[in-house]
Amino acid sequence: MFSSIISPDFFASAIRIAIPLALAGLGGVYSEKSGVVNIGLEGMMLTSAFIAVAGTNFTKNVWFGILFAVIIGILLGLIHAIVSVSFKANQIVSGVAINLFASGITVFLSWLWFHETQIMALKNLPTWGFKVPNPGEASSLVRGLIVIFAHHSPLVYITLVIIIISQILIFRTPFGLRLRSVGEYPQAADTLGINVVQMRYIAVLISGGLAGLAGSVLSIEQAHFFVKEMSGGRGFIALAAMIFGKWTPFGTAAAALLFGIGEALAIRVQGVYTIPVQFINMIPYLLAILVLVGAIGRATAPAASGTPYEKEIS
Amino acid sequence: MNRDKSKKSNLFFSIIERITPIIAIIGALFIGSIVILLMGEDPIQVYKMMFGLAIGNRDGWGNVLFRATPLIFTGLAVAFAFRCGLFNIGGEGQVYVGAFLAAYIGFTFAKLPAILLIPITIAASALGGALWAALPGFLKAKKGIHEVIITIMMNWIATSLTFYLVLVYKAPPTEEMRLAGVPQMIPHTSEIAEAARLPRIAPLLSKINISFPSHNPLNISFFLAIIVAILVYYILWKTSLGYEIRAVGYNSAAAEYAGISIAKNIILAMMISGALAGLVGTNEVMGYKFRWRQELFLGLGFNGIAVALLGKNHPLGVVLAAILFGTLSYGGALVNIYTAGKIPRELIMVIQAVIVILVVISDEIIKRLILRRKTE
Amino acid sequence: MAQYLIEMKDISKTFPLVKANDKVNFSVKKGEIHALVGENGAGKSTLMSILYGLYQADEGEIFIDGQKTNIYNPNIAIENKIGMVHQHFMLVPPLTVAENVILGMEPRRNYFFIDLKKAASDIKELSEKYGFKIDPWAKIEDVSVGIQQRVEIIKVLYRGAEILILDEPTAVLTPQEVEELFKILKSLKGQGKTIVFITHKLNEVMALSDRVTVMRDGKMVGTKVTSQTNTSEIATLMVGREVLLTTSKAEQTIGKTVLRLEKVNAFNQHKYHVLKDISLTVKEGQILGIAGVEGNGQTELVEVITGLKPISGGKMYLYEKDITGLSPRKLRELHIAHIPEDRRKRGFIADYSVAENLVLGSHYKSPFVKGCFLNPPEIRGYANKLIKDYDIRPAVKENLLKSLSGGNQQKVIVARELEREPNLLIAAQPTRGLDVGSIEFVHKQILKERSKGKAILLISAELDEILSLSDEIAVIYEGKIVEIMVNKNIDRGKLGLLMTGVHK
Amino acid sequence: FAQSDLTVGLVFDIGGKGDKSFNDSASRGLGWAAQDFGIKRIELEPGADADREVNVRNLASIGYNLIIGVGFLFEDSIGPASDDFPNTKFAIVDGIVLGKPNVTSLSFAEHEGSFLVGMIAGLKALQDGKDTVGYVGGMNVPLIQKFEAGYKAGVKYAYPDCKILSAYAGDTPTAFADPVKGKELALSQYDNGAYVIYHASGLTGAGVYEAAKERKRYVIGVDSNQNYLGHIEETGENFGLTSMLKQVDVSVYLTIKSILEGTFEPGIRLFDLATTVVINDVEYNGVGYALDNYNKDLITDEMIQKVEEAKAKIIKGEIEVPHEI
Ligand SMILES: Nc1ncnc2c1ncn2[C@@H]1O[C@H](COP(=O)(O)OP(=O)(O)OP(=O)(O)O)[C@@H](O)[C@H]1O
Ligand SMILES: Nc1ncnc2c1ncn2[C@@H]1O[C@H](COP(=O)(O)OP(=O)(O)OP(=O)(O)O)[C@@H](O)[C@H]1O
Ligand SMILES: [Mg+2]
Ligand SMILES: [Mg+2]
Repeated sequence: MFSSIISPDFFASAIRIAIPLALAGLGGVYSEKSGVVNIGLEGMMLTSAFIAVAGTNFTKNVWFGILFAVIIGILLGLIHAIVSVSFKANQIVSGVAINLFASGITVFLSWLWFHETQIMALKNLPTWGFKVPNPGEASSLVRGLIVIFAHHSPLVYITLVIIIISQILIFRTPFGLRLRSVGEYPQAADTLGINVVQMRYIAVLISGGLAGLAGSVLSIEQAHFFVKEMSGGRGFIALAAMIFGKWTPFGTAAAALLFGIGEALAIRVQGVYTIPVQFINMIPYLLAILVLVGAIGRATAPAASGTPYEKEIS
Repeated sequence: MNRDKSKKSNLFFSIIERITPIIAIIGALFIGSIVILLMGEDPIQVYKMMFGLAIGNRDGWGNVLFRATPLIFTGLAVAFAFRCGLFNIGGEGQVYVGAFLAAYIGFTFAKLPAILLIPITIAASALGGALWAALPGFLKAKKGIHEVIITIMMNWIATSLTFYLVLVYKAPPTEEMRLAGVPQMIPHTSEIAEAARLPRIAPLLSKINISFPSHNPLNISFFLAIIVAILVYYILWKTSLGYEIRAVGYNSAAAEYAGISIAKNIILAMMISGALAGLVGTNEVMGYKFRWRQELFLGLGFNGIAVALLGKNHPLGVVLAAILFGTLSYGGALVNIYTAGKIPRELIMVIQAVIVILVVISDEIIKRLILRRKTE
Repeated sequence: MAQYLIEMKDISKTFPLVKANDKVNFSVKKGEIHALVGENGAGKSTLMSILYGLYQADEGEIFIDGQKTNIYNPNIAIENKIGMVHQHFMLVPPLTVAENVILGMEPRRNYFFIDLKKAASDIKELSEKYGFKIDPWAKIEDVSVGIQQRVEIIKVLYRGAEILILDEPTAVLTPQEVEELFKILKSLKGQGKTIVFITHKLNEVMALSDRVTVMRDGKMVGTKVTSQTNTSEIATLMVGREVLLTTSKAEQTIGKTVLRLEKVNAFNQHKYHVLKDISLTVKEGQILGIAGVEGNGQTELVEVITGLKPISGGKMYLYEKDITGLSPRKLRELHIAHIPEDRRKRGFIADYSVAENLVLGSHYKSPFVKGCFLNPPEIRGYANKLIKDYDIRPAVKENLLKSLSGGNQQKVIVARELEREPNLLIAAQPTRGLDVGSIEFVHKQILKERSKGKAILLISAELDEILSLSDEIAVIYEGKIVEIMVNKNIDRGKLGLLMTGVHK
Repeated sequence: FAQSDLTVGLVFDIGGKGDKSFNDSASRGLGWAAQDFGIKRIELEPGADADREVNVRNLASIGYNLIIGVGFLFEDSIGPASDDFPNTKFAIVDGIVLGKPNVTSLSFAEHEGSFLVGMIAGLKALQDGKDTVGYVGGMNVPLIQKFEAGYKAGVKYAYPDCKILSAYAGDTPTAFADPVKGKELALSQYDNGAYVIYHASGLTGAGVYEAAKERKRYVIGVDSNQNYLGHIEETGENFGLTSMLKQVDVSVYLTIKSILEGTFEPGIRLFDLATTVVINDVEYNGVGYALDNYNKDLITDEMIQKVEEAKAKIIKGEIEVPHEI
């Protein structure tokens, strides 16, 4: 019974579910590594999900839709940066405001432009990948791997590339070193001529862009629809994945995958066992708590995360 | 080190500082009016309609305060935890569980007299929230696991758990439904006993000859919320418990040094915060629909965050912010109706968000102005 | 060539609420070591931060080698070969030594990647040239303060600095480390580098500098050639009155044993054995000084005695009563007072008022509470009394603690702890970073307790402080007490050697 | 057409306009009435739960003659409001408000319609030699379980050995508006062998359609005719096998008409297979299944014949369709 649940499709499903979480979580990593908490990921995802569909429908081209989504994510990132970096407002407040704003503006614009609060995307992304060979031609292992890895839309592979690039960027390049120093000890970075404010702006804008991409994955790639509140808390789960992944791109992606596995499991276990479905729906969240309590233990955020940088305080 | 002690300009700026939210609200309404103008409507008309209907009459006031009540509870919950350095994002789940426990007690112990049942039910709603917040508090205190993740996870678990329970304790079909041969299709619990219900304001006012629309949902829970807000103020600033909780929030290392138990205070603060959120049950369950139904609570926990922040994590601020949000929410619904759907309610959400952003920005602007003035 | 390498003219800088620099004139000659002294908050760090481009002066001009230069950010300073070692180390703890050194001017490989190998070998080369022993791959959070100090200097040299500014570089070093630092500085001078050196220690001024500039209250009060002045003249210039530079200690009769530690062991969070079989006693009327290089277990020793850290073995007794494993609160109730070493971290709650901080730790006890409510009149009255008795300035009990100067913050802590009628006073680095006036005050208070017959455990990295106050001295090295001796005719050099692990 | 001065207010359920199913169906009925009778109409989407009551009451006090609440959540707002506004007529879709002279409760035999589409699913699987079909529900509430019960009975009736997979999208109203989840649920069922999936999940079903087109398997829509959603333009293929029609549109239209004609009746008005109505020359049942150009090549005459036979039996009471699982 269990082997029928844990099949190649299962892992493919887990990967799909993990993609938006990983992207948004990565956005969280950039932002927090620079010392800015971004709780507005949720709202950035939601707004971008809407813009992706709207843009696709206006331009009749999905790639433009995705581009607009990323741009909107970056713009919301800019707002977050202005409010919390330049104006040194509480970063959580700013994020909460962005979430509130997103809930309103998406429905508002949807109503204004389309007279509906949910809109269908007119175009969709292609699915790339090999055909599964006939049973005779390949071993079941090969077929399994193909199912897991080779049948996704371009965005899935783009995400994988982004994850790898991010890991390298943050831990192997001058930019990454500066980013981390700004998030750990901005005063120190400042004394070495690193522009703290500028680094934080860049990081928060990247964060917004990634959340925007995550939003477009939801609406354009996965749902083919924009529905109000469709981010459905994924921005927060992405934050959890980030903390879980100890603020590293690989860790965050792995944590996102774990959530993906949890949810894929919840989807597949339904109806198989006689457990009430409500308890099955708890699986991903219980899993997360258990893993946090058991294996991972104390994780430490970048030291300056959450605090505005002030050279001169009163 | 020439400290400027010009008292006069201090007073002027401290007044400005206090009223920044008002300036921000005006700014946000101004931005909103541009949007309304772009939509081809008259902003003055719209605002007149919104505030005129929302707070221009008793029914409006009642509705506004009714909507403010749960936000006061969840806002206080967030603010209280904040004072201990904790970010309780789990208000949503704590509301569900607290309200469910209240409903459960309310319909299970129907035989008890009101004088007993009402306090027990209120206590149950607080207890439910407190219990639900205890685990994140415990894990934070003992394991250092970030409370934000755990409270988020607990929200989803609460959603599923209460939903399972509501199907278990689903209301039976009414007599009429049974006669008509239709089953109960709605996932809500049975109604709580009469003795567990909080009185509405309308009949109370009519006893002293003040006319108040009888259908108005405002109930005693609002006053409970005000009392709780005052209580929170006293706990935080006038008791040694509050002194300790805030000390942990400001600087836990120093608190520990001074013999204050960090773990104890974190768990306690989380539980009190959860209890405050759970008290939403008094309004929605004990005073309004008399049963647990999930839709009643959607979004209250999250809006509490905005309310707390807007109210600067101070009980008085929370109450005022909640009333503001209540006004906008009720006024928005009315504008939607009276413009025949042309102005969507979501515009109001946008305005709410802009208010929050402007409040925090104007804080900083004012601060800079004051500093410039003081050092000149 | 201009007469001065650096000339700062009429520099003024106002911070919110404070005029930190008021028309300061300051000049440095090429190749000299120039000391800059002044009380806490006199504006020394601010002046140097302006030179380094961290802050912009509101008024005034800077000339480097006669050239008027606008240093609007540290990059300009670095371009002009100015480097600064800050009062609070500007090192990122989770990063490695190498990463910290190259931060901001990273060597690259393939345009995109950091060339850490090259960085490490450059650092090795530099540190060998100046006789440092530094592992480029070590993480900052794992190395001692002394090493961190050197990393800071390497950082500056790596950037090719010709002018080095050091802000209180000796505050956290052992005498040996200070000596080594001085050697390094002298050799740097020998290579033609110019050094500005901020300190509170006048003997260091005398030992090292060519000239000395004194600041008070944001103003420059004078520059002297070191060989033509003396410590008391400088001290008087700094404070505006005469100060006692030596503390006189009365004879004292020793009483009962107050604190006794018996083979105490402890581990830190990285499971590292930080306290090894510590045994010691402190008696009434006695000051036991713990001498040692920072990072050898002093912090943990204090945390263990105050209940902030659990022990893994051994026993602790107070008046022969077992106090092992008691909570911080219980121990405080047994009248153990504690002046913490890291006052910013543990000493106070910056966002609480002076009054609230004065009752911190007693806030739950009568008369400061009635039932579960605080008792504001009592707290206010108490605060007023302490502010007066301990001369806390400004004398406004409602002020937030964070608005006080470092010296006054320390006074609040001292007042709070001494007023608790301690049986045992643990004073950890009680005068770190304080100016001479404040040091004098704190030392007087500690001696007053001693003459009242209290037991005092003094932990200090300042050998002079230990030597001038203690009755007995215990030397701690790598978590072990290596020697306990009576403070009579102790040879400084020998003590220093013991502190660095060299036996007898 | 006749110009009438009747004013009708319609307040949507969670999900709102554009859900391509339930709410859109109600809106469509209002649209027909506007066209045919020239009534004045307003459509509102409530936000917070308390907005339902506010909307209903305010529309009544402004003077709207008929107020329609879409969804069972209106039970406790329409109930009390109807007492305070005795001259206003109210209609509630899916909810039951009894004992009020001015409230009509529009109720549907979803299980019967689901039975028929269940049969179509079973017959299709049987015809193509497959052994599994699936069901995706929205929020796991008794009302939606009713769809599942009828569907399962229908599948078993047509194809007793068929395996039936079943899953729900969640426990909150968002379960009706989570196409991402819907798609994953459907993919998992298709990958586990489901040949046809019936969804009763509002917008979540949009994801089921996505999955169907991706896996090239069949899907059955709900409430409105959703067959077109299964059409792939590029290839011309259709995977929308059929849709279970729940004629909320018809019920709304008829309620308005009854007021105009003075035949408004309080109490429960049940729309089931036996209900037949003709509106603008088109005949409708209370519930049913959709046949159109999109699916005419997918369903054989033989299948239709079997389904119609069963339909007749249900109407006669020879087949009892369960409404609980
Ligand atoms: N970043 C800042 N923002 C606001 N005020 C500051 C800042 N830095 C210093 N000050 C103020 O400027 C004054 C001078 O401070 P500065 O740090 O230059 O003193 P200092 O002479 O270095 O003192 P210390 O001996 O304690 O190091 C102080 O009163 C302090 O309150
Ligand atoms: N950023 C700042 N804003 C306001 N006041 C500051 C700031 N930095 C320092 N000060 C104040 O400047 C004065 C001197 O502080 P400084 O940072 O030089 O160290 P300190 O207080 O002497 O502590 P230390 O023991 O670490 O030397 C103190 O009054 C301190 O409170
Ligand atoms: Mg200084
Ligand atoms: Mg200092």
